[in-house]
Amino acid sequence: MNIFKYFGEIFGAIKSLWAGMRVTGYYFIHPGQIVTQKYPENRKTLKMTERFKGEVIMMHDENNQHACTGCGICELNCPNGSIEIITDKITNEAGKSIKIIDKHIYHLSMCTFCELCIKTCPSDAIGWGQEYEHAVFDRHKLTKVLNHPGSSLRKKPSKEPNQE
Amino acid sequence: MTNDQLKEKISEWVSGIEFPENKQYLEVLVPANSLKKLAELLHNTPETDFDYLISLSGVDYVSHLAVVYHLESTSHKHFLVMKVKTEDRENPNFDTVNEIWRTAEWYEREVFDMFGIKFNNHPDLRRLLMDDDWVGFPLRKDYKDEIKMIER
Amino acid sequence: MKEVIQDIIIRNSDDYIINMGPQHPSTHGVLRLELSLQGEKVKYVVPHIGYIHRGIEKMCERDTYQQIIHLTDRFDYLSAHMNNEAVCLNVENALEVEVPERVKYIRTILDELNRLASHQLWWCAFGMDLGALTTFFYGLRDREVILDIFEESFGSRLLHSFNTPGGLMHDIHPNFQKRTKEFIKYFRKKLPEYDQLLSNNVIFQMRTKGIGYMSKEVAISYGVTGPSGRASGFSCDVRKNHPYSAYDKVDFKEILDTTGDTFTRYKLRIAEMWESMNIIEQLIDNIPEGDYTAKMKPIIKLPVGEYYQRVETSRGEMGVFIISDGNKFPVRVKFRTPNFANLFVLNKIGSGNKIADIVAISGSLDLVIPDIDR
Amino acid sequence: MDFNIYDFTSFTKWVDNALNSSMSPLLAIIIELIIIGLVFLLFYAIVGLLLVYAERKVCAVIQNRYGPNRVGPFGIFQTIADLIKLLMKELINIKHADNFLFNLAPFIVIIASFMAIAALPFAKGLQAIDFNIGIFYLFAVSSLGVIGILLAGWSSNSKYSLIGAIRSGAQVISYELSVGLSLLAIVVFAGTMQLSGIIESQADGWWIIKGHFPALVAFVIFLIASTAETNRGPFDLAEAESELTAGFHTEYSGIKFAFFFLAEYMNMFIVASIAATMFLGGWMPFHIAGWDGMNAIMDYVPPIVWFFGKTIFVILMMMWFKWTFPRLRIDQLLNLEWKYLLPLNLMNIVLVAFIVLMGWYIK
Repeated sequence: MNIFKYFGEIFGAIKSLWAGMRVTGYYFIHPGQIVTQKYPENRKTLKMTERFKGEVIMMHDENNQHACTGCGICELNCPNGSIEIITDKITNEAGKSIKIIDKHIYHLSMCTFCELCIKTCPSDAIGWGQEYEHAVFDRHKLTKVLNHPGSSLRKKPSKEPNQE
Repeated sequence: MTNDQLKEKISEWVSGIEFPENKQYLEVLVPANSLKKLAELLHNTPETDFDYLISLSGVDYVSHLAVVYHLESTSHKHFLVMKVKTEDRENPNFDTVNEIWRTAEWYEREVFDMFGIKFNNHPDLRRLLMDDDWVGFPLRKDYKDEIKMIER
Repeated sequence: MKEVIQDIIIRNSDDYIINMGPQHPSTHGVLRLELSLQGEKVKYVVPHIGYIHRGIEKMCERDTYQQIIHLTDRFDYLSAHMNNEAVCLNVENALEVEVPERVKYIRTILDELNRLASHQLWWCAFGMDLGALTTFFYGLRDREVILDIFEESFGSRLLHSFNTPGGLMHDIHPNFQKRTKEFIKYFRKKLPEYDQLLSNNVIFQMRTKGIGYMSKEVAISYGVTGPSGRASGFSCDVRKNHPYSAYDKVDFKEILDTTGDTFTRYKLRIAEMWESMNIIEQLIDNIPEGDYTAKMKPIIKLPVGEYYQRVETSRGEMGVFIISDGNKFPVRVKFRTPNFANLFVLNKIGSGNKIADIVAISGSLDLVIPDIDR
Repeated sequence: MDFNIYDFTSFTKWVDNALNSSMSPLLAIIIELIIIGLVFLLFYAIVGLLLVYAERKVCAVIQNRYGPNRVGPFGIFQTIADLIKLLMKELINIKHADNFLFNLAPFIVIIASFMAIAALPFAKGLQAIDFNIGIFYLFAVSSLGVIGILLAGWSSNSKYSLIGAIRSGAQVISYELSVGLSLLAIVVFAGTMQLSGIIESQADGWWIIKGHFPALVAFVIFLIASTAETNRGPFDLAEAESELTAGFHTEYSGIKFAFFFLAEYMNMFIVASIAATMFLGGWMPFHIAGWDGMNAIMDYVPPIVWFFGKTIFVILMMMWFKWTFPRLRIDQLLNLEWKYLLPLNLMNIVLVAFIVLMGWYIK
């Protein structure tokens, strides 16, 4: 074996090792480069983006009214069966029997966040919530009823008077 | 080679070949007994040179079971869909092509696992994805599992 | 007559067998490798798969085409966007729908961003397989920037079912272009560090050079695609050979090498990261205005027939084979996933090496186990 | 009592006299042994805990992380919490394992590292026993631990453990040579094997400066070889995490695992302090012959600070190695030793002998 090649190899090796050590050494003496976030402490400042898929929620306005008509399209479109809609029949003031939702049940544990329910909802009643802390001790708590108790269907702004 | 030339070539080699209609690619329906012969010829002839088996899938058409081979030539860049089918649901079997395209070994094991199609002369025909003691062939249309499958 | 490539495993009762996995730090998931040892030397490797088999192909038979999309995320979770795209392109081609140009551009950019993120995670995991634990954190640090961009536009970081037959779920976020450009600028500075830390390191080169040699014939015969196949000289880049989306509008080169050892597979992926950044830079400023989705019927029914579509994911060629009988549910959906074929070659290129090399080789094949088991 | 932070000789003499004057010499010796044993036990535990904490913090900063920061300010009680956790964990007994050897192995490992502390000179006069072959003793004792590792691997009836243990055996046996030969260079320079003598010989400058090139080569080789001997850093093949899950201690749990863990860090401390003693002058302050003013300033810093400062420097070097480099393969590890380190070392010894003969080192 060529003696120069032998020592050349050793010096080449030391040089390449030193290049690696420079990288790690640089970060060692620059603690300002730390990118970790301290999670529970920064909870107040932690803002999710507006499109963040935390969970499916039903939007309610200040009168505790929602837009869900109970048509069941979201239930049909859900690939995992994580939405169940229980409807009820009531008679309204005009004496007509109409269908309203009783419970919009959402199984968070089965949801894969594919967004098909929200995308296909004809009345834009459901949307994404920003909640990201979903851990619970009991899995039954992951089954949620989306319509708030006592809520009712929002009346559509009627278009008939304008037409007439 | 263009599709027409391929058609001509293939029908020269093997008799009883059908060319079903396919919008995208040239499709060949091979009789089961000449599958191996055609596969070898396709792979070894320099003009065709189908050296790359992209995918091998089993299909249950209810009326019959089939195996679909998607082939491509890395040198000529032409594409061929080779299909072989059997109506025997109890004991379907075809010749293996794993010596021609090595990647077929696992694909054939998967097809055996899912459809129960046996491949003659396969070196290691065991279940691949399911447990060894699994009963039934899950991807067949007549497979029923009341507990694990949700019907829609 | 071409030469016959064979690797025959002969089992003896007195083999010294160790099982690597299903729970093992270096198999990146639930893969079991049955290794037969002779001292430190490995006589043969038998991979056992199926530990995370979820029957997605069966599930697809009861799903509509829109519903299939979210299942494809779960194969190769690191190239979720490409998997989605494979199904979408297949459905669009079958229906002969013309997708808006804007969608094509955005899809291409997202493909490449996803490829970058995937290669970064592969880089950190590969370093960790070889014992350089620091690489893991550097890779994840840079990947986080991409994931933040994804989160802003898609709402999720990893499994974003952002594609839908005909287009996209939403338009991209207004900040998307700006942040992507910032990321490219940032990552162009950080990528040379990867080389200094790992690629040029003499120990790393000793560990990977000349290990796990795969010839071009073996790569083709075993169907090894993606960077692993291209490192052996198998020109299998679907982006170049069968361009889809906006790949025919960008100028990029398919990176090929013929050495075919573990180090080449490594180098090729690093080179692909540079190339991906080039592609993104060409497209990011030229996204045309327009709709983010084509007009589609709410219930998609494919015409009767059989359709096959290939895309290039970060690990190789992904194929979707759909058989339709005109109904809203497909008769059969077969996914040709790249890692399935890539894993099978492990015995061929791995046997005869040391245990530590098996870890290096399987790391260089960049295996994602859910992609194998489907 | 005459307590002096710069010289512990009078303090230890005073303790000895006080004990001897109040009881029989035999009893005094026994009590002295017990005191030293307890002090070292405490020292061992504290150093072990601090090193675990230091390693976690150092690697965290290298990796752009914070590291432990939950238990106590800056997470300083993290290792104590870990220790409590390990103490309370179940000791799992392995079926078909050789139970006696399985339980014995962690003790051998920990005793081997414990014995080495006895000869370490922490400061002037602060040394439990000053052998006239001190360096030989340290070298011999620090390599005993491999017996424990071999036993652990063999007795746990696990294939991963066995492979790890055999690797460790091959590794330690070959790297012993390099450690010994690189220390020999300093022994040749100093002309004595007594640790106090070696330190005294560095009163006018440390050997790494006085011995210039060959001493530097010996230092680098010692760093590499001792990292390998302690199964650390790029040489942690015995517990190669990504290959053998945890190597020889795969099957251990609870306090028995903690023993291995503690012994690993203690071994690191011991080799670092040997390096500090032999190459960097031990507790001897930084002196340059002739520069009396500066030497006097340096003397103001207590020797014990010098000793720990140098040791921590070497430990930091070893941590830096570990968190930068990928792991070697077993054959490359042996190649490195037999093809590179050993020939270089032998050449270096010849060079040292020549330099000492001609008196070409810096006086």
